[in-house]
Amino acid sequence: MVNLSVNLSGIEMANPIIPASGTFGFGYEFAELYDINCLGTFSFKGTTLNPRFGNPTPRIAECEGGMLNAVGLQNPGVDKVISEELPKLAKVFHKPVMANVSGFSLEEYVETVRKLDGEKQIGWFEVNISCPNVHGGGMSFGTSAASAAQVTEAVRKVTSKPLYIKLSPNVTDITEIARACEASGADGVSLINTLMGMRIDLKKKKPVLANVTGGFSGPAIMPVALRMVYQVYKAVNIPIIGMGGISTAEDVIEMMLAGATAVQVGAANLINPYASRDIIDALPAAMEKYGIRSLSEIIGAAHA
Amino acid sequence: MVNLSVNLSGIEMANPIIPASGTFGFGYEFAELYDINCLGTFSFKGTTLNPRFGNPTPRIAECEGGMLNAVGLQNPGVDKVISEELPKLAKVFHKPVMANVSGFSLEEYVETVRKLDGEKQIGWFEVNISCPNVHGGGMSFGTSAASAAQVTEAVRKVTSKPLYIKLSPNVTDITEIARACEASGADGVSLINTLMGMRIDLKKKKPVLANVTGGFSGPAIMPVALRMVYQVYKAVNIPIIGMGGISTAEDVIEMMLAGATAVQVGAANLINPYASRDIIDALPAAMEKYGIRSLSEIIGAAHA
Amino acid sequence: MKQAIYEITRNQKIADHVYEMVLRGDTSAITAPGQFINIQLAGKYLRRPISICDWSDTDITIIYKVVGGGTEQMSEMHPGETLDVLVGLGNGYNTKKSGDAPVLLGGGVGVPPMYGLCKALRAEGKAVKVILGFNTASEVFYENEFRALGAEVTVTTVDGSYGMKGFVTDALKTMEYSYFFTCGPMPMFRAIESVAVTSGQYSFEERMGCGFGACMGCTCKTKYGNKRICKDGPVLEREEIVW
Amino acid sequence: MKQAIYEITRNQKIADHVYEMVLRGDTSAITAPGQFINIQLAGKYLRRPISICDWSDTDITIIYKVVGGGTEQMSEMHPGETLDVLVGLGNGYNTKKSGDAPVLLGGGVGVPPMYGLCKALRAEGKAVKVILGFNTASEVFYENEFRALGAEVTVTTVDGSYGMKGFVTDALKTMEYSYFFTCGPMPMFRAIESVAVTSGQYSFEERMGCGFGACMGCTCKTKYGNKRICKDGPVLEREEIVW
Repeated sequence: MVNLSVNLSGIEMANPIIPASGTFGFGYEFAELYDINCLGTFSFKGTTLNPRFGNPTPRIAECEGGMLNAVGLQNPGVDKVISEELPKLAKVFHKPVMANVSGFSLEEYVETVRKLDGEKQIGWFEVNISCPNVHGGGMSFGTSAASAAQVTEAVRKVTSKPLYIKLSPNVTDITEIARACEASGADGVSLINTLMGMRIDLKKKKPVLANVTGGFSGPAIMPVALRMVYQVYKAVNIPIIGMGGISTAEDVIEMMLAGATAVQVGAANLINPYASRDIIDALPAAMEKYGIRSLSEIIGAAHA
Repeated sequence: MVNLSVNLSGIEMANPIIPASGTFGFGYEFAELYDINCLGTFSFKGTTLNPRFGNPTPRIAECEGGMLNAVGLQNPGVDKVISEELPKLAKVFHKPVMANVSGFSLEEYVETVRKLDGEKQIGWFEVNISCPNVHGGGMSFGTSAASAAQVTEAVRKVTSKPLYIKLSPNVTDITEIARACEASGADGVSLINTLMGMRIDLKKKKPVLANVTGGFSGPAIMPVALRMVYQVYKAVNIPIIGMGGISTAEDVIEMMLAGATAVQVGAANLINPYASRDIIDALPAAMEKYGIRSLSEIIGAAHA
Repeated sequence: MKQAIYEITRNQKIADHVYEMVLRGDTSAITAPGQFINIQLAGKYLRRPISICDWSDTDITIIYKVVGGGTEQMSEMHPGETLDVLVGLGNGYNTKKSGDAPVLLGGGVGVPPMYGLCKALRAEGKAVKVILGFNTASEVFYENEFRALGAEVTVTTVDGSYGMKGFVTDALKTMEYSYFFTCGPMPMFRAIESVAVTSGQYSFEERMGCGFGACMGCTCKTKYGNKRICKDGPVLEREEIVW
Repeated sequence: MKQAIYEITRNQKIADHVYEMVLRGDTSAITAPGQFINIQLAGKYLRRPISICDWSDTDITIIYKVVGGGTEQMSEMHPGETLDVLVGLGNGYNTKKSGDAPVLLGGGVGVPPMYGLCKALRAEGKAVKVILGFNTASEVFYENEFRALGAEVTVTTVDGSYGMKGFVTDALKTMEYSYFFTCGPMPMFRAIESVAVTSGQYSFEERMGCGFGACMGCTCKTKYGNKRICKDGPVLEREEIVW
């Protein structure tokens, strides 16, 4: 028997599979399709202080091995998340959930986390300082070590739950930013958010996305994600949630070898709604194929 | 009749297609397969002051929609390039060639360009400050605006030929670096060099590449390349050579709409040795399909 | 919604650039005309959403136009080959509000969902008028299929090469009807909106990520809040639409 | 080198995880045994280099082992399907230096190129000894095919389940020979290097980018300078190799 469990900042997870924020809503859509309690956990839709419509459409473009999205943090706002989404989720998901939070100012990050902190369903915070699809906030916090540290420090003060900072890959040196988060009290980092990309419509001779640029996800970005997880693993002593194109059980193993304690599955859920469950189901056979008895033993093993 | 010609810093090219440095050697290997005079030009193998063996093998890994390479600037050194490679090339290629130059110090860049500057075959210089596969040089010049400016300024003094600086995508803000090159005398910029990526061998539980990380090229990186060319086009007034995953005539059009005056075809040459020729052959039909009479008219048209 | 493997039992050209494909497999997830399916294609990352034209207990009929690499790939497939498909997506049309004499307006590849809808309305005993709009004669399809359902069919072509010359709205203006249902391009929708004299339902198109409500890629604003075209749509009622 | 489309006329399992495939098409670019072909597969970015086992005016025979996704995909292809292939890559073996009684040592998937080489040497009238090394009986293939060429064949298996128990070098030590040719894994090469008493040629394997000398992805150092395994190799002479 192989052992899939991992411990993420003190919370035991049956397996390291976490559907990524923005690809799994608040879970209940997927709960109609399968019992989502098979998941390690999931990271819910990026939540901001106020309700947001997001960007105009088209918000989606296709590319080789992946897709671009420019949803722009559409969400009902933290109050409705607490009053409507979390109660609906409670009926179908009985594990700690990961709360993904975004903001446009330090104060907004702090206030949103403070409001969510009392919710017993929430096991971890994942603070997104790397959304490439919003202007005047979002990614700009994630592109300098100083501002990443500021957000981490401020949010740290209002929650004692495990705090993960979600990092942008669109930077010269992601290890510098990860170290700043660690030094400012983060319990871990999650990476990578999407690469910033674009497509142009040849017929219209205009960008496909109304937002011009979008976040690039899918299997195509996995080599960049693996490289960054590998680099950050060398640079910090806090756990890493690895993500970026993971679509198979083999991808999970590769990402954990690079240094991830747990992994997020993003775009794959959109292409195959059962992807996260399928990956969990496929893990034991893949582990046996590669001689792995316990997933937690391979974290960072490629560094040896 | 459609018009494929473009003018790149005063030199008229029959078409905008340029096989990228490191994927076309010094041309004569490909000249055995087809008449390479059909090309706009090509950028020859990255040349350094001294001969280099490059990195240990494995130097190649595969990934979704592309490949990683960590060749590490293997080349015979500038003296042999002048005494052996260029004469061999002269027999099979009768157009100005683009000289790709790398270095590990300011002095090396300057000395290599100075030695090549007298060669009449050379039409343009493409100074690579973005090779991700060498240590203590290469990419480190390309990740800060200050050092990019230094290299540009120093090389500018020893050549009056059109000078292009090849930029790294592994940066937070590529427009800042492009502007620094422009301000320091570059005639143009070429982008993007490869994204830095890695793969791990699940059987060996070690990085696939001996160099650990490698440069990621192929269709998978095109959305990132398009985004950066689009951004740089807005930021500078010098021409851009666009590259990153271009494999079809449609890709060429998309890259030119983003702002490229000419394009480089890289990894595609390795998968299909006739790729650059095939793209040139396919351009007229693609142009007609999208109502384009002259390629030079669509440069940056997606910005309108 | 169900995900399953479907076998192609038919795939043939029925008009310029337009193909009819029949897929054999589980159709139990289809609950209303106007729903769509989402097809995975080799080498393409995103699935291709295609509206359902007709369905039985064992088969789904779709009609698609070759507009890009994905649909071109579909057009080259052969009976016996299989496809991974998500079936029963979207809300579909609500026939309950149709009144006794609804009119259906389909434009180009907006025609196919009108067929399943027409069938459903005829089964409910409604007198159905159908207006099918195309650019030119070579693009016309399914006129006889609609007549076989007992509908009163008018075909319009922009260039007048077949049927009535003009747009679907030119035909609509001459008719009496209790309600309308439509699917087609946005300029057609705007024209209908300006001349229609009853309530009705529009089926919208948008670039989608998942097609089942997860990614928020296709959200639009309505008078009653944000709606996901893929899940809360594609059919919206006239009264809720923000133009 | 030539690039062309080849039709699969045969693709069948001949040992555990090992398949023989015959490709019909232009073979004029093949100039020596030990060369390889580079196969494009749907959904894989890099081509798959596979050594040529045998060829005629119209056909190329390759033997491949399923070791990953690419070769697994190949194993699922059927006669009648086609492949885009670069043919006639690499230098191949130089038979001129063989002397009268060369020995050929193939290990596992290093066996196939020995077949075409054996054929060429036999055509030149040489007395050829062949040692084929496998792990176990179920992996053995082509023993009879080599015998049919008139070679003296020894099969070794590591576990002794077929033929002589041990490694190819255990057989080699017992033989007289004028020269050796080999293809197989690195540990086998090192073992041969330590016991071989004549000159010889080794065929190396390396991860390749292009397979035709453009990318410098597979360069190795030799006593006479850098060589590209794909273009200047894969066959190197014993005297030039840097171990």
